[in-house]
Amino acid sequence: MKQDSPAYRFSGQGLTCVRGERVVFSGLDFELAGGGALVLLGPNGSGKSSLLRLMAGLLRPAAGRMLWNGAPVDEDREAHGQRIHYVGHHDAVKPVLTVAENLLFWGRVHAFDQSVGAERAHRALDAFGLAHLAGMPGKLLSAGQKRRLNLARLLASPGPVWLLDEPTVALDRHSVRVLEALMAEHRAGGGMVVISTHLDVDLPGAEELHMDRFGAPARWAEGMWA
Amino acid sequence: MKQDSPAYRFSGQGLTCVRGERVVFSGLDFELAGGGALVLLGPNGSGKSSLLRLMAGLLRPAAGRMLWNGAPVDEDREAHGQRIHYVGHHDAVKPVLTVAENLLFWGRVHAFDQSVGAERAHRALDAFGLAHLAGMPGKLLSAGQKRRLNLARLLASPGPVWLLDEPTVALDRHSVRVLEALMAEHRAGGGMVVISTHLDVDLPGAEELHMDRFGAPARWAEGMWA
Amino acid sequence: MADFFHMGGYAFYVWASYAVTALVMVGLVVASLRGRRRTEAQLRLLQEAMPGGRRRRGRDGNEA
Amino acid sequence: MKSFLEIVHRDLRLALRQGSDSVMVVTFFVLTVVLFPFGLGPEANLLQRVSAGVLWVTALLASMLSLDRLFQADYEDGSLELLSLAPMPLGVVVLAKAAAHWLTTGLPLIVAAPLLAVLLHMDSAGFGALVAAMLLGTPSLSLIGAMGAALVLGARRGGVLLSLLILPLYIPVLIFGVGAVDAAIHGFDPVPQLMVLGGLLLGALPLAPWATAAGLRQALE
Amino acid sequence: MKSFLEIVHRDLRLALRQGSDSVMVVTFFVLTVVLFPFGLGPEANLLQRVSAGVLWVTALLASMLSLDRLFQADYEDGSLELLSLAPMPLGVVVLAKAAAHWLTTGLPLIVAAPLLAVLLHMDSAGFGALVAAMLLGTPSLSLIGAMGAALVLGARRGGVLLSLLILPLYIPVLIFGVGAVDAAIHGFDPVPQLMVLGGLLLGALPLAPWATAAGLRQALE
Amino acid sequence: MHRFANPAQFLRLANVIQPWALAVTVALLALGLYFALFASPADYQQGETVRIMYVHVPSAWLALFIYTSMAVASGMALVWKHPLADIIAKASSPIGASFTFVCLLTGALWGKPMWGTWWEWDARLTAMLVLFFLYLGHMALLNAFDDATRGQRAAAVLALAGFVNVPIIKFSVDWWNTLHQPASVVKMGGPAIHSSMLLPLMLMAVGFTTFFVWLLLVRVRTELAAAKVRAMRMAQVHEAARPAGGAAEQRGTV
Ligand code: HEM
Ligand SMILES: Nc1ncnc2c1ncn2[C@@H]1O[C@H](COP(=O)(O)OP(=O)(O)OP(=O)(O)O)[C@@H](O)[C@H]1O
Ligand SMILES: Nc1ncnc2c1ncn2[C@@H]1O[C@H](COP(=O)(O)OP(=O)(O)OP(=O)(O)O)[C@@H](O)[C@H]1O
Ligand SMILES: [Mg+2]
Ligand SMILES: [Mg+2]
Repeated sequence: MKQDSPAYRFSGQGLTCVRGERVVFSGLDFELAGGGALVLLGPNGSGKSSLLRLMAGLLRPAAGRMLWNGAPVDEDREAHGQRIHYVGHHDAVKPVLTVAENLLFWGRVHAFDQSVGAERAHRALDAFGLAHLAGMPGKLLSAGQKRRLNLARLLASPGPVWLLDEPTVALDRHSVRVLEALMAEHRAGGGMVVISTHLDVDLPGAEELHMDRFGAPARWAEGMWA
Repeated sequence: MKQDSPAYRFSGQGLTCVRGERVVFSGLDFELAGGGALVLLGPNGSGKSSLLRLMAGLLRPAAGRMLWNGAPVDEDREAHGQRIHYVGHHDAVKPVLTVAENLLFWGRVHAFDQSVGAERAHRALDAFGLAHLAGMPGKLLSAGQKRRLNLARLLASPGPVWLLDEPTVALDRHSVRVLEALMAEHRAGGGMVVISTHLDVDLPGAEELHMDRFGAPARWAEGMWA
Repeated sequence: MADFFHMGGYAFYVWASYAVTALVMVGLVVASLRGRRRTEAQLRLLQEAMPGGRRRRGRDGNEA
Repeated sequence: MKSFLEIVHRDLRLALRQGSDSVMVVTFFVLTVVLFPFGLGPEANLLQRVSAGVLWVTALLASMLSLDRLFQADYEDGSLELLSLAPMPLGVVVLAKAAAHWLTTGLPLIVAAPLLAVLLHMDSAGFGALVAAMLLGTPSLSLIGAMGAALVLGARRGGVLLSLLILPLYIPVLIFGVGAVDAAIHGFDPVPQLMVLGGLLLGALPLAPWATAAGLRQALE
Repeated sequence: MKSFLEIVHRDLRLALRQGSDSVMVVTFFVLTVVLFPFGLGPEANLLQRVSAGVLWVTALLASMLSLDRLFQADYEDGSLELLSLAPMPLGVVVLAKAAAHWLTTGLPLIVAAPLLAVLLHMDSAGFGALVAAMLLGTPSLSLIGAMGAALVLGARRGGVLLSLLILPLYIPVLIFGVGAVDAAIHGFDPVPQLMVLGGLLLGALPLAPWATAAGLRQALE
Repeated sequence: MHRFANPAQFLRLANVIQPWALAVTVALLALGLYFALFASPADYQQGETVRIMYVHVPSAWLALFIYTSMAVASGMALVWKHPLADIIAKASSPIGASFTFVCLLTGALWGKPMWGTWWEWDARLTAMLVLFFLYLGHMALLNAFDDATRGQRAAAVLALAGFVNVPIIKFSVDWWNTLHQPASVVKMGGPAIHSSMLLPLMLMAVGFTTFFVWLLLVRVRTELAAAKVRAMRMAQVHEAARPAGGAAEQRGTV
């Protein structure tokens, strides 16, 4: 899990997010360096998921900009795609592909210029206690197993930024602990982690971002014309 | 939230559930009186959701029976439908209907012989902090807001039995507390609550049902021919 | 003999009918037997992997 | 009854708000019918002979196009579960949804049909029979289609599978629908064929909701 | 390029594992063609004249039906999000998915078409032109259909009626497809029509993936 | 009712029937082919093509018979939730589809010399084509779901709904006036066909039926094994669902 260049910097300045004619948050700044972690907190609808999608590049900011090592992120979306790992609410597990096939596909697509060996994928499965299910079709997995398979993508191909939207949903306590250990290891290797959660997740030294500070709850009609 | 007749009894005897081709649990009994609560506990796949669906009448038991005040439940499915409120994994929120329209529809369908006023629905929205979103289309809600809208159905029309399948998923802490208070009030009024969860939910005096005790993991082949 | 194969000028139609029928029937047999062999091989593999599975096998009378 | 209207009302509102479905169905209908003269050449005589058949086949296909989503959206977002738990027979829910489907797709087709008949140079003697036959026939299509839609609920390639299942069952409606129009055009009495269409509808009205409800129950298990 | 093949490979594998996708589309094709003799009556002469039109309309319908869910499964299970974040242009993803779709449905349709032509008593002079026209035309249908599928996905988020704009785009393919076959049947040279079909394909090849990608971005916002 | 629900009991019965069915099939088909091709006369109208009848008609009958038994099995599966009935229906439909296909193809091969056309949109022919689609739809529906039982239920409803087609095929020649031959064997007042033709026809028909029985038993056996494979896989996943931390960990989740 060692990152070759630990001197990453990922930051956003004055970010505003508008969804469905409504300003979700505005004037939000963040700053992350290699090894750093950010925990997004806030009540429902405060924009945690929105910020993560913004960081991933699935949404575009209505105002403000995001920089990677000082260069605007949207200049080269493909390079950004390769840097990040996004784990959203959906598990992207194909019911008819086996566990190993599911993982290998995402590994290959994500790291297209490097060869993702079956061996690396196997280690990723092993980390989440799925190795012995490698040949099982995805449809037979339980909710928690699917979630673990989705998280195994993080290890199957390298990517310095992990964007995790409520990753602990459906996980039992043991798996939560495994995830915590992996995040620590990732950060020790120079990676960074952004995570949203309603629960207690152990992330030593993580910065907290309270989303409700940037909210504009009353402005949903006017927001559009701001 | 006052129930007119607090002398309800809801019980199940020797329930067996078969899903797919597998016995999920067998020989399960439960007994609930007005004001009571039952917490379903157990690992992933132990059959918590299945038992709730059985209680709701979405699944039929392969063996055993359920009684309401001594009379078999499946004799009058419509009456049973009116007694229960089932909250499952899906939120049943239509993206193009507004929050108020979504709620009113379910209120009217559920309590078809009583008129569910807009006023009662409004109070239900208010209880979950959604009143200011009443005119917003469902597609703009965040995960937690949808879940709260789904829970608001509980208050929009009366029904003594609440069947809640992991209702706290996606809720922020404040909303969890609101839900706890509402459950207490419902029970005080003579209602009953059955809830499945992986988390700590505060339900004073609730009975616990450990689903893994009724599992039949080794009985795979015979189960089908039982 | 040649007469027999000639079928009064309708050789193609008659023999094609019998050929089609034979082909389909043989195809069915082959497909069914292969399917059975494959499934039973899978079952054996699984039963070997699963302790306790073997014990049950005899009672279900699976082998025949 | 109140719940029935409530569901019809909701489904109509959904259809209107998200648009597309009925507009798409009618567009498809118009487009295909307009296309035929290209395929056949513009001879009025030939067009006239195929007009009843073309109109009916196209109407069949058009109503089928919109069917595969009949229960799908409600199934996926959990509404169907709740509807099946509502204090009314599931058959009533089915009937309400089929009624809404017919109002948003069958009815517009019927309105469009006489216009298209003119385009195909259909003898005006057939217009009355055409509208009457469609009025009696398209509700059956919606009902039979609902049954198919319930069967394929949750299947992997719902759309195509659905058509595979219901097209064979549509054939009687097609035969008698075309028969009624052709009879009227050739100066015969179309009433016997219309009676058969009505009979089919009367048969489908209790049977299809029952079978559909059974299919939905299986899907929700 | 490697990722392109990777996606095509995955989609083919999905199609094969989920079983009989292509079989189903072909069956639908056959079934719909079978409907026409019911509607038009069994006269060989009449069937022969409509055969080219019927085959094309049906092929269009078969491809439309199977396309409308092209991105749906990936959208619902979150795969589409991840694919759009993959380090390659979204247009390439679209092209790969359209290619896989064509291989599993368009190609079998082309194989089945001559058989159905026999059922409809088409003049054998038209067979060559039919296959050639379908080879050039069905990829355009897949590309245009992919665009429609993307717009339908995005429509949930607003611009509903956009999906309607797609239907008329099919018309040129249909007109020239039918034209080529008819020309060959009547002893004319079908090459000009085939050239137009080729031109349409060349036009769709860069434009459709671009528009589709835009639609998908919209859907994912 | 549930006596044969136990697979052990069913398999014991199958073990007895299966070798006999195979032996009878081989004998009848050999004898039937001899009579059909050598020891029966050509028809005075149809000439040698009448020999097509000995495969065409048995496969048509078998196709109808299989669909009927499939519908019966489906009804039992729906009413009594009898798992064996589901399996029988599932094992039948590919066989039925194959024989429908044979009937269609041999019919076409007979039609070309007799009617001068491979295909005609005649009521019986079309209804037979619809039967073929019903078989295909049944097979497709069975395999269209991730959950096997869900597919079986849906397919059972379809099999029952599609049964209306069987009487249509049988009586289409009487209800509509068609090109196709009316019934000459199975009809009121006894068969109107010469015994020299009736004998090979009957030999082949019975032979086809025993062939079906034998094949059905093979396929049912396969399906039983497949159900067990699925169950064991499921059990394996279920076992694996408990994390490495052990059971104590799980209970702590509360
Ligand atoms: C594709 C074309 C054809 C199809 C789908 C077809 C279908 C059938 C079916 C379903 C039956 C069984 C009906 C029953 O059990 O009552 C049947 C019987 C029969 N067919 Fe055909 N047929 C075709 C062509 C022909 C042709 C061309 C001939 C001869 C000229 C023919 C001669 C017969 C005869 C003699 C019987 C036996 C009738 C009886 O004894 O009940 N068929 N066919
Ligand atoms: N697809 C969408 N289109 C338009 N607006 C949306 C969309 N999804 C969410 N919103 C709006 O954006 C706001 C922020 O939503 P978001 O999902 O980011 O919240 P969240 O902090 O993740 O909440 P939760 O804790 O419930 O997951 C919400 O108020 C919601 O109304
Ligand atoms: N639709 C279904 N069809 C067939 N089997 C199912 C279905 N849903 C669940 N099962 C099986 O039934 C068993 C019990 O599932 P259930 O959803 O009741 O578990 P649960 O206790 O709610 O688990 P979780 O904590 O993951 O929600 C599981 O082993 C699962 O494999
Ligand atoms: Mg969120
Ligand atoms: Mg559950």
